[in-house]
Amino acid sequence: MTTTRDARTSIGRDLALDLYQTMMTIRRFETIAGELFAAGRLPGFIHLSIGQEAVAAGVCAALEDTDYITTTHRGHGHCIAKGGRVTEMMGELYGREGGYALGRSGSMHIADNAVGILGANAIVGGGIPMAVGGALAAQLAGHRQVSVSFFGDGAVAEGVAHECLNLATLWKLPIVFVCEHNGYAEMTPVSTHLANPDVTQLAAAYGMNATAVDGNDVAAVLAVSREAVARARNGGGPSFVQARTDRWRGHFEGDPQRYRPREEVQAMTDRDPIAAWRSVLGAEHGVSDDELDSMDDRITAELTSAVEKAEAMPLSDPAGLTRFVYPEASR
Amino acid sequence: MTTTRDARTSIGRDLALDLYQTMMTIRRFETIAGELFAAGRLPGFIHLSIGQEAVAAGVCAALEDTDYITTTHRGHGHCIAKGGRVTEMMGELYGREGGYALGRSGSMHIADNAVGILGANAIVGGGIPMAVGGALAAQLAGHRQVSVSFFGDGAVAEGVAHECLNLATLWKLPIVFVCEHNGYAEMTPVSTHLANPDVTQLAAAYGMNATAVDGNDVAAVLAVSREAVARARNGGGPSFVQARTDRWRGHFEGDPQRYRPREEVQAMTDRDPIAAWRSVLGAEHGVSDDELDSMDDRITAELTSAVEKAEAMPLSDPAGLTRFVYPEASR
Amino acid sequence: MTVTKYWQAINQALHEEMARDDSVIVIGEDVAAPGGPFAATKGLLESFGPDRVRDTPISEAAIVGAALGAAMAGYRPVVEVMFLDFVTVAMDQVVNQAAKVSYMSAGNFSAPMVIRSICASGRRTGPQHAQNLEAWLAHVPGLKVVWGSTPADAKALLKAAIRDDGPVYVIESLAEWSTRAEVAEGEEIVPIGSAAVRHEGEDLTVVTWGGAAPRVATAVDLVHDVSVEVIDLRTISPWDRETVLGSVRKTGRLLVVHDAVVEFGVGAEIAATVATECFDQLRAPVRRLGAPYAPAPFAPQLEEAYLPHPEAITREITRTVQTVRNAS
Amino acid sequence: MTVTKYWQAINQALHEEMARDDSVIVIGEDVAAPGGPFAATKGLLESFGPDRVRDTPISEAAIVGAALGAAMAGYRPVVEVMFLDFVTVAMDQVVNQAAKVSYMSAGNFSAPMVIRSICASGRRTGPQHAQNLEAWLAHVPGLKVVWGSTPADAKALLKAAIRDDGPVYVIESLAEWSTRAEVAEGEEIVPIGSAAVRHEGEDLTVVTWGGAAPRVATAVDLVHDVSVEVIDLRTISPWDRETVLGSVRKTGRLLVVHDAVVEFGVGAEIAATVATECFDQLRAPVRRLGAPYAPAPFAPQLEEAYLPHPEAITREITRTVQTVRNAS
Ligand SMILES: Cc1ncc(C[n+]2csc(CCOP(=O)(O)OP(=O)(O)O)c2C)c(N)n1
Ligand SMILES: Cc1ncc(C[n+]2csc(CCOP(=O)(O)OP(=O)(O)O)c2C)c(N)n1
Ligand SMILES: [Mg+2]
Ligand SMILES: [Mg+2]
Repeated sequence: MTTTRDARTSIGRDLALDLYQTMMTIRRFETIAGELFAAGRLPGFIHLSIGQEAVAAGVCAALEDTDYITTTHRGHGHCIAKGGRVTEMMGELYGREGGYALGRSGSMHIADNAVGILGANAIVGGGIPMAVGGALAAQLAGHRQVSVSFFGDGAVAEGVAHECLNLATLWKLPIVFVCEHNGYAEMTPVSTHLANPDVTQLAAAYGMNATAVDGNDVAAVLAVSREAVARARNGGGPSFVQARTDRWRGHFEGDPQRYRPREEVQAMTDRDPIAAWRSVLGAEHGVSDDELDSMDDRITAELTSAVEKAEAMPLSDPAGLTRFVYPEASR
Repeated sequence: MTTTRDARTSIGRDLALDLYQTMMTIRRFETIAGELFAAGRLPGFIHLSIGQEAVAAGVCAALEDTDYITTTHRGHGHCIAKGGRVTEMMGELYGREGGYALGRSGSMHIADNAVGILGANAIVGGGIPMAVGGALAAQLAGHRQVSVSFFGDGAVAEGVAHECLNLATLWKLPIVFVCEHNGYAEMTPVSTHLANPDVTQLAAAYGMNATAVDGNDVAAVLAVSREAVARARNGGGPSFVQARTDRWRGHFEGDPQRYRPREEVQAMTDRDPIAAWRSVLGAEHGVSDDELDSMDDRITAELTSAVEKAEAMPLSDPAGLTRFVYPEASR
Repeated sequence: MTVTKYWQAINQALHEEMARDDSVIVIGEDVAAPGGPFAATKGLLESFGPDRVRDTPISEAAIVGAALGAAMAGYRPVVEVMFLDFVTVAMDQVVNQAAKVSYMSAGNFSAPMVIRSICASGRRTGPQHAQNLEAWLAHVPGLKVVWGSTPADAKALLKAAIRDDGPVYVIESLAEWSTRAEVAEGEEIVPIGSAAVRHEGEDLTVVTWGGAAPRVATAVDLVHDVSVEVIDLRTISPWDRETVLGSVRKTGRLLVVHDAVVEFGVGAEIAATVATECFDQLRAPVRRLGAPYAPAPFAPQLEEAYLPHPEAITREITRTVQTVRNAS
Repeated sequence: MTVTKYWQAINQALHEEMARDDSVIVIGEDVAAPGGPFAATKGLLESFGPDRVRDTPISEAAIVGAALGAAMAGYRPVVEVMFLDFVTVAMDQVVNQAAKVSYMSAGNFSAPMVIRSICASGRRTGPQHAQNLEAWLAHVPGLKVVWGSTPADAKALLKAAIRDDGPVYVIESLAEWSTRAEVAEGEEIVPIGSAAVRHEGEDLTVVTWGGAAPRVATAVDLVHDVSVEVIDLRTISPWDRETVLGSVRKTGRLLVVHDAVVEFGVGAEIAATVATECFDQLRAPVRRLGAPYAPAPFAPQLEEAYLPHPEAITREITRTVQTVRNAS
């Protein structure tokens, strides 16, 4: 494991603030989404990644706009960190015409070609091969782009994940597999769903570099990601990053969480990646609480505005129900 | 790796002869089937395991009739070694009413409840979960039965194989995964289809005992199988056996094998598991060549008779085409 | 008879069958300790213990296949594949393996197993969680497919499925999850293959099932000038041809209503069969109403427009009855 | 025009499209060094190199998904899923992912990719290698499905599929693998969605495709007293409604012949549509001929009885034409 101290030293003040901003944007976006959902304003199911923000922020800080990611049902954070636009995201959560997918797809299917988000995915493991394909395209094009697939510990039990580890290693593809290991697959703890909860051992068996990192330490995540991304860009093939982190909320909003004691969640908040990073910003970069508070306020304002814009968007138009079933224009 | 010498000492003369008989029955069965196929007497495709007989014989010698196996498109050997009846098998290859499945299924789907053959399978990897289910039933029933799944190196790239390794380890199921590693998936060499050709490393990562063995050494195969089977029977959970062996023939009969040099196959015959065991029988058990030759003759006679019986069987009756789509009787 | 919610009826069926028959086991994601992602398996772990009620990894292919192997070896597994959309990762095990075991072994083995999945149409779950894939399953010889639209049927069909000696796919409607209705305690079994006539009528036969059935019921209540016979198929394969054909022979008109995409849906089989078998009795063209040719959309106003809603159904009923045969 | 075998026509299409467009890549099991399990990809590796032509592990879900990702990122992958039966292990990637990418992203992404599979009906490959699963694929919005029954169509449809901007499933008949016929060199493209009228006639329209088409042709040659119009669908989804409906409006009779199991097969969609749209013109009930409700059997005499053979087709043609409408 990369130690936090090593990791931090390579992070300047601006980047440190960026990481904070990303994490806080995710936190606020999801907190607001959770409130809206509880208030009955968002349809369907939503899955929040509150507590896991350091993984999204740390990994994506190592990426360029032209790099690809795929993510999961719990993907808001990754999309925000990769440059997804919060207004269109919010619009999509609302199911509005101004949403990313004109309301067709909802929270679990955010995609944005402009910033390399190949898509969130509602099928566990379903997005991993797509990321492999992004990496294949990058390799073929010689663009030195990198592809990242985010998935959970639960997804490791889906066979397709292993097919992808094998294929990516065989073809030396520029990909980083990021297992966001929060110890749960829905309501089932990892001890019940993975025979070996240390997924790096499974990945390493294919012959790829596999590293475990504290997923609540954004500097550490960034450090391992940079290493993995550099390896990929330089033709060194795939890497695997296991980021142990915490899902503070239920599997979906509304999940009564009878399967775990309240204290478990309490203990998680003591490992809050954002609070920890706030201290680092203060202690190592001399960022004042005031500065951070006003950044928080700006973020809140931006998200409040996103919500307002989303609420003002027209409802998705049923007249367009069958648009885009087939692609409309040729490339 | 268990050394051959250790392995051999635990094998008495009768068992040694049994192993020979099993291997030779497989060899002759398949040689005859290959000839019949070349002569246009067998429909469809057939896949021969000539060269791989020691795996089937060695593993199944460690099993009881009540134990389960599943196997693959290349499964004649496993079925014979597990006690499948050669006449019904031959009848099935012919597509006759007296075949195991009344001609419905052909070479790739031999099954026999009486001796625990849950089935050969034409879908790569498709039989592995079924073997897991056999092991689950055994565990539930407390019968101390063991389930064995035979599959190839190619099947290791199918995701479902990994799902099964994880599940079996989690549930401590009485199962032995036997990877018959002949270095090819159809026409594709293992270097092109597995990132890590040593599959024991993949299996061990789940936390199960995984052993590589010389799959052309029947004594060695028996020894590791006995160990694995004993572990399973005693509640010790799953094991993985990788048996390196050689596919002497093409992927299917008629495969022109342009993808490999003739010398490669030549070299394989120098590692003939049957010839090697014949020497052991002579040197260590004092079995004479005459004795073995007459055993060979008896085997040939039995198989010739199986072919005659199969040829005499009526063609499958189209009137029964839709029988058994649903099970006919309740259990 | 007690008033029971749809999910509770399912839960009762599982409790009763597990109590009745030791060989029934339940496996799936979150089915044991959490009591099911939507509570359908609540209390089973407590009642029947961790051997017979097992939480699994997210490995649908392996768990369906493991259920199959256990079924071949004498058990009666009920495996949950949470949402019907997820069967796509286990399709080989369902179709190539479980459905064919009896046939491929000429009856030497059978696969008395049940696969349960939720269809979440109408719950705003989006394109990968709201597919109505019953047509695929019905096209597979050897696989029976049932879908109860009421608590009583959900229970009775599940019990029948568990007792069937072959593989049965049981679909359940998330949209009906909390619907309450009278459900028999104990031994009510709906034989697989028998439809229910929900409403008798003379002018038109409406055939429906699953998620669309409650909306058809609403629609029929809104229609006053047409005498509608409503048939809830309940079993999609093998479907109850006698009941449907008998009804259309009487009414002379057929409308099939389902939530799946119209094209190549189950409605096509029913409409085509009726068109052939009732050719001389048909007074109007067979009609089908279902989802348009598009994935299931997420937004409420889109999903409302996507699924056949009561107004669309009444409109189609009227339209079908008003069509008159032109000279031929 | 040169006389070319079916598999060579496929091979030519791949060669020509790869030469024409650098973004076309080919991946699959045994497709590169071995030149394809049945030679369809012969010479591609030599001509276009190991980057663009890749042998894969036996990981259908991963390779279909990888093709999808590459398509989204600007390539035009052609991925081979050897036998159609094997799509069952990649169904999620085909259906939930590739088919929905355009819709789910409201056109922000598209998936210009081709999946090729052999259907081995009639080649004695048994229950897990001889399924006709086109009905499943056709039921998936966003996925186009084509199946050429002649060398020329196999080639032209594959070329059209490669140039299509969405995912196209291309099915190929192993039973026709060595059939020879005239094939255009170069730019012959069959537009997706256009059927071919193989034989003009007045009394009856026979709609067929894929593996059944050659047997229908044989059957029609045996029929002398009936004037049969034969339509080879070529594209199963979206199917050519105009051509079929136009023909039935003329003939007044429809028989659909396919190799898939009749129940819930593609024939149901065509028969149901015709029954609705041509209600006033139909002189006889729509009929369907296909495999009985059973998995594909192995033994030659069983498979012969299972698939619609020419005698059964002629019998059904006669039967359809002889049916007269009773008073209604
Ligand atoms: C193929 C499939 N099976 C099951 C589900 C239902 N499901 C959604 S999320 C989830 C748990 C995923 O766990 P993990 O991968 O650890 O991600 P996390 O939710 O913890 O972020 C499950 C089982 C699904 N969406 N797709
Ligand atoms: C799901 C699936 N994909 C592909 C095939 C085609 N196929 C049949 S055997 C085979 C190679 C299997 O290799 P391996 O597992 O090593 O077994 P071997 O033939 O060497 O015994 C392939 C690709 C198949 N039958 N099923
Ligand atoms: Mg998790
Ligand atoms: Mg092999």
